[in-house]
Amino acid sequence: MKLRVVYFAWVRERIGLPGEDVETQAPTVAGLVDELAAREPRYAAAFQDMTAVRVAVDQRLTVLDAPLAGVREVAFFPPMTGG
Amino acid sequence: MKLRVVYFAWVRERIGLPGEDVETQAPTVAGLVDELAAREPRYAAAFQDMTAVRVAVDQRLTVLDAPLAGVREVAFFPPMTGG
Amino acid sequence: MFGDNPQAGTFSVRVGPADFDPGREVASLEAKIAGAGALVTFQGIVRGDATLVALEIEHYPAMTDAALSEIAAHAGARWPLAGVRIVHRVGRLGAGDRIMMVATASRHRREAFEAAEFLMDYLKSRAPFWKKEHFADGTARWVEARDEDEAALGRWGADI
Amino acid sequence: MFGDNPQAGTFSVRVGPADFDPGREVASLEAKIAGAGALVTFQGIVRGDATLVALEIEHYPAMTDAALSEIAAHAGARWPLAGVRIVHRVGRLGAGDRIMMVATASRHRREAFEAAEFLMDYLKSRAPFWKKEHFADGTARWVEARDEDEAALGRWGADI
Repeated sequence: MKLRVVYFAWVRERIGLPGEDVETQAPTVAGLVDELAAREPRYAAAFQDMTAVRVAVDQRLTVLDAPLAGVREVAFFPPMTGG
Repeated sequence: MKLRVVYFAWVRERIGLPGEDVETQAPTVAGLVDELAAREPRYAAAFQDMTAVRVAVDQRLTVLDAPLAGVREVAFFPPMTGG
Repeated sequence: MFGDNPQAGTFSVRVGPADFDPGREVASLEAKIAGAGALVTFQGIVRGDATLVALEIEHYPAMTDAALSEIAAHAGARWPLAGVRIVHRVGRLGAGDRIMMVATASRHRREAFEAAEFLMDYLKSRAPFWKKEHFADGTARWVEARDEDEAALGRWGADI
Repeated sequence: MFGDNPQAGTFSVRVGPADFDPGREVASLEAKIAGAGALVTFQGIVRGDATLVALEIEHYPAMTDAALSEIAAHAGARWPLAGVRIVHRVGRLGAGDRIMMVATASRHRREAFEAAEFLMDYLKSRAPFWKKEHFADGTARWVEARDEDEAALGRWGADI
Protein backbone atom coordinates (compact mmCIF):
# COMPACT_ATOMS: atom_id res chain seq x y z
CA MET A 1 0.00 0.00 0.00
CA LYS A 2 1.03 3.60 -0.49
CA LEU A 3 1.21 6.03 2.45
CA ARG A 4 2.09 9.64 2.95
CA VAL A 5 4.77 9.90 5.65
CA VAL A 6 5.51 13.31 7.18
CA TYR A 7 8.24 14.48 9.54
CA PHE A 8 8.48 17.44 11.92
CA ALA A 9 11.10 19.30 13.96
CA TRP A 10 14.41 17.43 14.40
CA VAL A 11 13.00 14.25 12.83
CA ARG A 12 12.42 16.30 9.67
CA GLU A 13 15.87 17.86 9.92
CA ARG A 14 17.66 14.53 10.38
CA ILE A 15 15.84 12.87 7.50
CA GLY A 16 16.23 15.99 5.40
CA LEU A 17 12.72 16.30 4.01
CA PRO A 18 9.25 17.24 5.26
CA GLY A 19 7.47 14.22 3.84
CA GLU A 20 7.37 11.56 1.17
CA ASP A 21 5.16 8.88 -0.32
CA VAL A 22 6.14 5.43 0.87
CA GLU A 23 5.20 2.04 -0.54
CA THR A 24 5.04 -0.50 2.29
CA GLN A 25 3.56 -3.84 3.34
CA ALA A 26 4.34 -3.25 7.01
CA PRO A 27 1.36 -4.19 9.20
CA THR A 28 2.10 -1.61 11.90
CA VAL A 29 3.81 1.72 12.45
CA ALA A 30 6.69 -0.14 14.09
CA GLY A 31 7.17 -2.21 10.95
CA LEU A 32 7.23 0.98 8.86
CA VAL A 33 9.87 2.46 11.17
CA ASP A 34 12.04 -0.64 10.71
CA GLU A 35 11.76 -0.37 6.92
CA LEU A 36 12.61 3.35 6.92
CA ALA A 37 15.51 2.94 9.38
CA ALA A 38 17.01 0.26 7.14
CA ARG A 39 17.10 2.62 4.13
CA GLU A 40 19.91 5.05 4.90
CA PRO A 41 21.90 6.37 7.88
CA ARG A 42 19.86 9.61 8.04
CA TYR A 43 16.69 7.57 8.66
CA ALA A 44 18.50 5.35 11.13
CA ALA A 45 19.66 8.50 12.94
CA ALA A 46 16.12 9.87 13.13
CA PHE A 47 14.69 6.61 14.45
CA GLN A 48 17.55 5.41 16.62
CA ASP A 49 15.73 6.16 19.89
CA MET A 50 12.01 5.60 19.44
CA THR A 51 11.30 6.65 23.03
CA ALA A 52 12.07 10.17 21.78
CA VAL A 53 9.73 9.95 18.79
CA ARG A 54 5.96 10.39 18.79
CA VAL A 55 3.60 9.05 16.14
CA ALA A 56 0.33 10.25 14.65
CA VAL A 57 -1.75 8.21 12.24
CA ASP A 58 -4.20 10.15 10.10
CA GLN A 59 -3.58 13.18 12.36
CA ARG A 60 -4.26 11.43 15.64
CA LEU A 61 -1.66 10.56 18.25
CA THR A 62 -1.15 6.85 18.54
CA VAL A 63 1.34 4.15 19.53
CA LEU A 64 3.98 2.19 17.64
CA ASP A 65 1.86 -0.97 17.39
CA ALA A 66 -0.94 0.90 15.65
CA PRO A 67 -2.01 -1.02 12.49
CA LEU A 68 -1.51 0.60 9.10
CA ALA A 69 -4.46 -0.97 7.27
CA GLY A 70 -6.55 1.79 5.70
CA VAL A 71 -4.21 4.53 6.89
CA ARG A 72 -3.40 7.48 4.62
CA GLU A 73 -0.86 9.53 6.56
CA VAL A 74 1.71 8.70 9.21
CA ALA A 75 3.61 11.45 11.04
CA PHE A 76 6.81 11.19 13.09
CA PHE A 77 8.00 13.96 15.40
CA PRO A 78 9.61 14.63 18.79
CA PRO A 79 7.58 15.18 21.97
CA MET A 80 5.52 18.32 21.48
CA THR A 81 6.49 21.64 23.02
CA GLY A 82 3.58 24.00 22.42
CA GLY A 83 2.11 26.59 24.73
CA MET B 1 -10.46 57.10 75.50
CA LYS B 2 -12.14 58.25 72.32
CA LEU B 3 -12.37 55.96 69.30
CA ARG B 4 -13.78 56.18 65.82
CA VAL B 5 -16.13 53.22 65.25
CA VAL B 6 -17.25 52.44 61.69
CA TYR B 7 -19.83 49.99 60.34
CA PHE B 8 -20.27 48.36 56.93
CA ALA B 9 -22.88 46.42 54.98
CA TRP B 10 -25.74 45.02 57.10
CA VAL B 11 -24.01 46.01 60.33
CA ARG B 12 -24.18 49.61 59.10
CA GLU B 13 -27.80 49.18 58.02
CA ARG B 14 -28.93 47.68 61.34
CA ILE B 15 -27.22 50.35 63.42
CA GLY B 16 -28.37 53.02 61.01
CA LEU B 17 -25.19 54.99 60.63
CA PRO B 18 -21.83 54.58 58.92
CA GLY B 19 -19.73 55.53 61.93
CA GLU B 20 -19.50 57.50 65.14
CA ASP B 21 -17.07 58.65 67.79
CA VAL B 22 -17.30 56.56 70.95
CA GLU B 23 -15.96 57.26 74.44
CA THR B 24 -15.03 53.99 76.12
CA GLN B 25 -12.87 52.44 78.84
CA ALA B 26 -13.28 48.92 77.42
CA PRO B 27 -9.93 47.09 77.36
CA THR B 28 -10.75 44.97 74.32
CA VAL B 29 -12.93 44.95 71.20
CA ALA B 30 -15.24 42.46 72.95
CA GLY B 31 -15.73 44.94 75.80
CA LEU B 32 -16.60 47.66 73.31
CA VAL B 33 -19.14 45.36 71.64
CA ASP B 34 -20.79 44.73 75.04
CA GLU B 35 -21.04 48.47 75.70
CA LEU B 36 -22.51 49.20 72.27
CA ALA B 37 -24.97 46.28 72.40
CA ALA B 38 -26.25 47.57 75.75
CA ARG B 39 -27.10 50.98 74.27
CA GLU B 40 -30.17 50.35 72.13
CA PRO B 41 -31.98 47.48 70.38
CA ARG B 42 -30.53 48.43 66.97
CA TYR B 43 -27.00 47.86 68.33
CA ALA B 44 -28.08 44.67 70.06
CA ALA B 45 -29.52 43.48 66.73
CA ALA B 46 -26.28 44.19 64.89
CA PHE B 47 -24.15 42.41 67.48
CA GLN B 48 -26.48 39.58 68.46
CA ASP B 49 -24.42 36.93 66.65
CA MET B 50 -20.76 37.84 66.79
CA THR B 51 -19.80 34.73 64.78
CA ALA B 52 -21.30 36.62 61.83
CA VAL B 53 -19.36 39.83 62.49
CA ARG B 54 -15.74 40.54 61.57
CA VAL B 55 -13.53 43.15 63.21
CA ALA B 56 -10.72 45.40 62.01
CA VAL B 57 -8.65 47.58 64.31
CA ASP B 58 -6.84 50.47 62.66
CA GLN B 59 -7.69 48.91 59.28
CA ARG B 60 -6.32 45.47 60.03
CA LEU B 61 -8.38 42.34 60.52
CA THR B 62 -8.20 41.10 64.06
CA VAL B 63 -10.06 39.13 66.72
CA LEU B 64 -12.54 40.06 69.44
CA ASP B 65 -9.97 39.91 72.25
CA ALA B 66 -7.76 42.46 70.52
CA PRO B 67 -6.78 45.20 73.03
CA LEU B 68 -7.95 48.76 72.42
CA ALA B 69 -5.02 50.64 73.99
CA GLY B 70 -3.65 53.13 71.47
CA VAL B 71 -6.26 52.24 68.86
CA ARG B 72 -7.84 54.97 66.73
CA GLU B 73 -10.45 53.18 64.61
CA VAL B 74 -12.49 50.02 65.07
CA ALA B 75 -14.60 48.60 62.22
CA PHE B 76 -17.43 46.05 62.37
CA PHE B 77 -18.76 44.28 59.30
CA PRO B 78 -20.05 40.93 57.99
CA PRO B 79 -17.74 38.34 56.36
CA MET B 80 -16.32 39.89 53.23
CA THR B 81 -17.65 39.05 49.77
CA GLY B 82 -15.28 40.65 47.27
CA GLY B 83 -13.99 39.28 44.00
CA MET C 1 1.17 38.27 58.89
CA PHE C 2 2.30 39.19 55.39
CA GLY C 3 5.98 39.46 54.50
CA ASP C 4 7.43 42.29 52.50
CA ASN C 5 7.44 41.76 48.80
CA PRO C 6 10.97 40.79 47.80
CA GLN C 7 10.31 41.07 44.08
CA ALA C 8 11.63 43.65 41.68
CA GLY C 9 8.46 43.24 39.62
CA THR C 10 5.62 45.63 39.23
CA PHE C 11 2.82 45.30 41.75
CA SER C 12 -0.20 47.55 41.56
CA VAL C 13 -3.63 47.84 43.11
CA ARG C 14 -6.52 50.08 42.04
CA VAL C 15 -9.99 50.49 43.54
CA GLY C 16 -12.74 52.77 42.28
CA PRO C 17 -16.13 53.06 40.60
CA ALA C 18 -14.84 53.33 37.01
CA ASP C 19 -14.98 50.46 34.55
CA PHE C 20 -11.61 49.15 33.35
CA ASP C 21 -10.30 47.76 30.09
CA PRO C 22 -8.90 44.25 30.64
CA GLY C 23 -6.89 44.48 27.42
CA ARG C 24 -5.25 47.71 28.49
CA GLU C 25 -4.46 46.28 31.92
CA VAL C 26 -2.81 43.25 30.34
CA ALA C 27 -0.90 45.34 27.79
CA SER C 28 0.39 47.61 30.52
CA LEU C 29 1.55 44.65 32.57
CA GLU C 30 3.09 42.91 29.51
CA ALA C 31 5.20 46.00 28.93
CA LYS C 32 6.78 45.71 32.37
CA ILE C 33 7.50 42.02 32.76
CA ALA C 34 10.46 41.31 30.53
CA GLY C 35 11.67 37.84 31.35
CA ALA C 36 8.30 36.47 32.35
CA GLY C 37 6.86 33.89 30.01
CA ALA C 38 3.47 33.38 31.64
CA LEU C 39 0.64 35.81 32.29
CA VAL C 40 -2.61 34.73 33.95
CA THR C 41 -5.69 36.88 34.43
CA PHE C 42 -8.92 36.36 36.28
CA GLN C 43 -11.89 38.60 35.61
CA GLY C 44 -15.06 38.65 37.67
CA ILE C 45 -18.28 39.66 35.91
CA VAL C 46 -21.77 40.30 37.31
CA ARG C 47 -23.64 37.11 36.44
CA GLY C 48 -26.59 37.58 34.16
CA ASP C 49 -29.85 36.82 35.92
CA ALA C 50 -33.32 37.91 34.83
CA THR C 51 -34.29 39.03 38.33
CA LEU C 52 -31.12 40.93 39.22
CA VAL C 53 -31.24 44.65 38.41
CA ALA C 54 -28.05 45.76 40.15
CA LEU C 55 -25.10 44.58 42.17
CA GLU C 56 -23.91 47.16 44.69
CA ILE C 57 -20.39 46.89 46.05
CA GLU C 58 -19.53 48.63 49.31
CA HIS C 59 -16.01 48.82 50.66
CA TYR C 60 -13.96 50.23 53.54
CA PRO C 61 -11.99 52.93 51.77
CA ALA C 62 -9.42 53.48 54.50
CA MET C 63 -8.54 49.78 54.48
CA THR C 64 -9.08 48.49 50.94
CA ASP C 65 -5.86 49.53 49.21
CA ALA C 66 -3.71 48.38 52.11
CA ALA C 67 -5.49 45.03 52.32
CA LEU C 68 -5.11 44.38 48.58
CA SER C 69 -1.46 45.47 48.57
CA GLU C 70 -0.79 43.16 51.47
CA ILE C 71 -2.42 40.22 49.66
CA ALA C 72 -0.37 41.01 46.53
CA ALA C 73 2.83 41.25 48.59
CA HIS C 74 2.07 37.93 50.21
CA ALA C 75 1.71 36.33 46.78
CA GLY C 76 5.00 37.95 45.75
CA ALA C 77 6.74 36.49 48.78
CA ARG C 78 5.43 33.04 47.95
CA TRP C 79 5.95 32.84 44.17
CA PRO C 80 8.62 34.46 41.98
CA LEU C 81 6.30 36.96 40.31
CA ALA C 82 7.40 39.56 37.78
CA GLY C 83 4.13 41.44 38.20
CA VAL C 84 0.79 41.53 39.96
CA ARG C 85 -2.17 43.73 39.18
CA ILE C 86 -5.43 43.97 41.11
CA VAL C 87 -8.31 46.16 39.94
CA HIS C 88 -11.62 46.18 41.85
CA ARG C 89 -14.70 48.27 41.23
CA VAL C 90 -17.09 49.62 43.85
CA GLY C 91 -20.54 51.14 43.55
CA ARG C 92 -23.57 50.06 41.56
CA LEU C 93 -23.08 47.61 38.68
CA GLY C 94 -25.43 45.91 36.24
CA ALA C 95 -25.63 42.36 34.86
CA GLY C 96 -22.66 41.62 32.63
CA ASP C 97 -20.55 44.45 34.05
CA ARG C 98 -16.96 43.79 35.02
CA ILE C 99 -16.41 43.63 38.78
CA MET C 100 -12.69 43.11 39.14
CA MET C 101 -9.61 41.49 37.73
CA VAL C 102 -6.29 40.14 38.91
CA ALA C 103 -3.28 39.50 36.70
CA THR C 104 -0.09 37.66 37.58
CA ALA C 105 3.10 37.31 35.55
CA SER C 106 5.82 34.79 36.18
CA ARG C 107 8.48 32.75 34.44
CA HIS C 108 6.47 29.53 34.46
CA ARG C 109 2.78 28.92 34.08
CA ARG C 110 2.18 26.95 37.25
CA GLU C 111 3.41 29.81 39.43
CA ALA C 112 1.28 32.37 37.60
CA PHE C 113 -1.84 30.17 37.88
CA GLU C 114 -1.28 29.41 41.55
CA ALA C 115 -0.62 33.04 42.43
CA ALA C 116 -3.79 34.17 40.62
CA GLU C 117 -5.90 31.58 42.45
CA PHE C 118 -4.29 32.58 45.74
CA LEU C 119 -5.07 36.26 45.11
CA MET C 120 -8.69 35.41 44.33
CA ASP C 121 -9.10 33.18 47.38
CA TYR C 122 -7.76 35.89 49.70
CA LEU C 123 -9.51 38.72 47.94
CA LYS C 124 -12.86 36.93 48.35
CA SER C 125 -12.54 36.52 52.11
CA ARG C 126 -9.96 38.99 53.36
CA ALA C 127 -10.43 42.24 51.43
CA PRO C 128 -13.11 44.63 52.76
CA PHE C 129 -15.75 44.43 50.02
CA TRP C 130 -19.41 43.57 50.48
CA LYS C 131 -21.90 42.86 47.71
CA LYS C 132 -25.62 43.60 47.80
CA GLU C 133 -27.98 42.28 45.15
CA HIS C 134 -30.97 44.40 44.09
CA PHE C 135 -33.85 42.52 42.44
CA ALA C 136 -36.58 43.47 40.00
CA ASP C 137 -39.28 43.14 42.68
CA GLY C 138 -37.63 45.87 44.74
CA THR C 139 -36.06 43.59 47.31
CA ALA C 140 -32.37 43.55 48.07
CA ARG C 141 -30.09 41.10 49.82
CA TRP C 142 -26.51 41.15 51.06
CA VAL C 143 -24.56 38.37 49.40
CA GLU C 144 -23.54 35.85 52.05
CA ALA C 145 -20.00 34.61 52.32
CA ARG C 146 -19.84 31.01 51.18
CA ASP C 147 -18.30 28.40 53.46
CA GLU C 148 -16.37 27.10 50.48
CA ASP C 149 -14.72 30.50 50.02
CA GLU C 150 -13.43 30.37 53.57
CA ALA C 151 -12.44 26.73 53.06
CA ALA C 152 -10.53 27.64 49.90
CA LEU C 153 -8.02 29.52 52.05
CA GLY C 154 -7.10 26.28 53.78
CA ARG C 155 -5.25 24.91 50.82
CA TRP C 156 -2.63 27.68 51.06
CA GLY C 157 -1.76 26.43 54.52
CA ALA C 158 -1.38 29.84 56.13
CA ASP C 159 -3.55 31.30 58.84
CA ILE C 160 -3.96 34.91 57.83
CA MET D 1 -10.71 9.55 23.87
CA PHE D 2 -12.39 12.93 23.96
CA GLY D 3 -16.13 13.23 24.44
CA ASP D 4 -18.29 15.52 22.40
CA ASN D 5 -18.67 18.96 23.82
CA PRO D 6 -22.08 19.11 25.48
CA GLN D 7 -21.94 22.87 26.09
CA ALA D 8 -23.98 25.53 24.41
CA GLY D 9 -21.11 27.95 24.95
CA THR D 10 -18.77 29.37 22.41
CA PHE D 11 -15.64 27.35 21.71
CA SER D 12 -13.08 28.58 19.23
CA VAL D 13 -9.57 27.74 18.12
CA ARG D 14 -7.26 29.78 15.87
CA VAL D 15 -3.73 29.02 14.64
CA GLY D 16 -1.58 31.23 12.44
CA PRO D 17 1.45 33.49 12.17
CA ALA D 18 -0.31 36.76 13.02
CA ASP D 19 -0.04 38.46 16.39
CA PHE D 20 -3.26 38.74 18.38
CA ASP D 21 -4.76 41.29 20.74
CA PRO D 22 -5.46 39.68 24.12
CA GLY D 23 -7.88 42.47 25.01
CA ARG D 24 -9.89 41.94 21.85
CA GLU D 25 -9.98 38.18 22.42
CA VAL D 26 -11.29 38.70 25.95
CA ALA D 27 -13.84 41.32 24.86
CA SER D 28 -15.13 39.04 22.15
CA LEU D 29 -15.49 36.18 24.60
CA GLU D 30 -17.11 38.43 27.25
CA ALA D 31 -19.77 39.37 24.72
CA LYS D 32 -20.81 35.74 24.32
CA ILE D 33 -20.84 34.37 27.83
CA ALA D 34 -23.90 35.87 29.49
CA GLY D 35 -24.40 34.07 32.75
CA ALA D 36 -20.74 33.32 33.34
CA GLY D 37 -19.20 35.19 36.25
CA ALA D 38 -15.60 34.06 35.87
CA LEU D 39 -13.16 34.49 33.01
CA VAL D 40 -9.59 33.20 33.18
CA THR D 41 -6.87 33.77 30.61
CA PHE D 42 -3.38 32.42 30.20
CA GLN D 43 -0.95 34.08 27.85
CA GLY D 44 2.43 32.67 26.86
CA ILE D 45 5.16 35.14 25.94
CA VAL D 46 8.65 34.55 24.52
CA ARG D 47 10.90 34.92 27.55
CA GLY D 48 13.39 37.74 27.32
CA ASP D 49 16.93 36.42 27.22
CA ALA D 50 19.99 38.31 26.03
CA THR D 51 21.22 35.41 23.92
CA LEU D 52 17.93 34.49 22.24
CA VAL D 53 17.32 36.16 18.91
CA ALA D 54 14.26 34.21 17.77
CA LEU D 55 11.84 31.50 18.74
CA GLU D 56 10.59 29.50 15.77
CA ILE D 57 7.38 27.53 16.12
CA GLU D 58 6.69 24.67 13.73
CA HIS D 59 3.39 22.82 13.64
CA TYR D 60 1.55 20.05 11.79
CA PRO D 61 -1.07 22.05 9.91
CA ALA D 62 -3.30 19.11 9.01
CA MET D 63 -3.55 18.12 12.67
CA THR D 64 -3.29 21.31 14.75
CA ASP D 65 -6.84 22.66 14.60
CA ALA D 66 -8.38 19.26 15.22
CA ALA D 67 -6.05 18.56 18.16
CA LEU D 68 -6.82 21.92 19.78
CA SER D 69 -10.57 21.58 19.20
CA GLU D 70 -10.46 18.14 20.76
CA ILE D 71 -8.63 19.44 23.84
CA ALA D 72 -11.17 22.29 24.13
CA ALA D 73 -14.07 19.85 23.78
CA HIS D 74 -12.58 17.62 26.43
CA ALA D 75 -12.41 20.57 28.83
CA GLY D 76 -16.02 21.39 27.96
CA ALA D 77 -17.08 17.84 28.79
CA ARG D 78 -15.34 18.04 32.15
CA TRP D 79 -16.32 21.52 33.40
CA PRO D 80 -19.49 23.57 32.75
CA LEU D 81 -17.84 26.15 30.53
CA ALA D 82 -19.66 29.01 28.85
CA GLY D 83 -16.75 29.58 26.51
CA VAL D 84 -13.25 28.50 25.54
CA ARG D 85 -10.82 30.28 23.26
CA ILE D 86 -7.43 29.04 22.10
CA VAL D 87 -5.12 31.15 19.94
CA HIS D 88 -1.64 29.88 19.01
CA ARG D 89 0.94 31.50 16.78
CA VAL D 90 3.40 29.72 14.51
CA GLY D 91 6.49 30.94 12.67
CA ARG D 92 9.35 33.11 13.85
CA LEU D 93 8.89 35.21 17.01
CA GLY D 94 11.17 37.52 18.97
CA ALA D 95 11.76 38.01 22.69
CA GLY D 96 8.69 39.49 24.39
CA ASP D 97 6.35 38.45 21.56
CA ARG D 98 3.07 36.77 22.38
CA ILE D 99 3.06 33.04 21.64
CA MET D 100 -0.44 31.95 22.53
CA MET D 101 -3.38 32.38 24.82
CA VAL D 102 -6.24 30.37 26.23
CA ALA D 103 -9.37 31.82 27.81
CA THR D 104 -12.08 30.00 29.75
CA ALA D 105 -15.39 31.32 31.02
CA SER D 106 -17.53 29.65 33.63
CA ARG D 107 -20.03 30.39 36.37
CA HIS D 108 -17.51 29.95 39.18
CA ARG D 109 -13.85 30.77 39.39
CA ARG D 110 -12.54 27.36 40.37
CA GLU D 111 -13.94 25.77 37.22
CA ALA D 112 -12.52 28.48 34.97
CA PHE D 113 -9.07 28.21 36.60
CA GLU D 114 -9.02 24.42 36.44
CA ALA D 115 -10.14 24.34 32.82
CA ALA D 116 -7.47 26.88 31.81
CA GLU D 117 -4.75 24.86 33.53
CA PHE D 118 -6.06 21.69 31.92
CA LEU D 119 -5.98 23.30 28.48
CA MET D 120 -2.41 24.45 29.03
CA ASP D 121 -1.23 21.07 30.31
CA TYR D 122 -2.68 19.28 27.28
CA LEU D 123 -1.67 21.93 24.81
CA LYS D 124 1.96 21.67 25.99
CA SER D 125 2.21 17.93 25.45
CA ARG D 126 -0.57 16.89 23.08
CA ALA D 127 -0.88 19.58 20.42
CA PRO D 128 1.52 19.33 17.45
CA PHE D 129 3.77 22.36 18.02
CA TRP D 130 7.56 22.33 18.28
CA LYS D 131 9.74 25.24 19.37
CA LYS D 132 13.26 25.97 18.18
CA GLU D 133 15.44 28.59 19.82
CA HIS D 134 17.86 30.63 17.71
CA PHE D 135 20.77 32.24 19.55
CA ALA D 136 22.95 35.28 18.94
CA ASP D 137 26.02 33.10 18.23
CA GLY D 138 24.23 31.50 15.28
CA THR D 139 23.41 28.22 17.01
CA ALA D 140 19.89 26.85 17.30
CA ARG D 141 18.31 24.21 19.49
CA TRP D 142 14.98 22.41 19.56
CA VAL D 143 13.29 23.01 22.89
CA GLU D 144 13.07 19.72 24.75
CA ALA D 145 9.85 18.56 26.30
CA ARG D 146 10.13 18.75 30.07
CA ASP D 147 9.37 15.68 32.15
CA GLU D 148 7.28 17.90 34.42
CA ASP D 149 5.05 18.86 31.48
CA GLU D 150 4.29 15.20 30.85
CA ALA D 151 3.86 14.65 34.59
CA ALA D 152 1.41 17.57 34.77
CA LEU D 153 -1.07 15.54 32.73
CA GLY D 154 -1.18 12.96 35.49
CA ARG D 155 -3.19 15.14 37.81
CA TRP D 156 -6.16 15.13 35.42
CA GLY D 157 -6.37 11.37 35.81
CA ALA D 158 -7.07 10.62 32.16
CA ASP D 159 -4.83 8.71 29.80
CA ILE D 160 -5.18 10.61 26.56
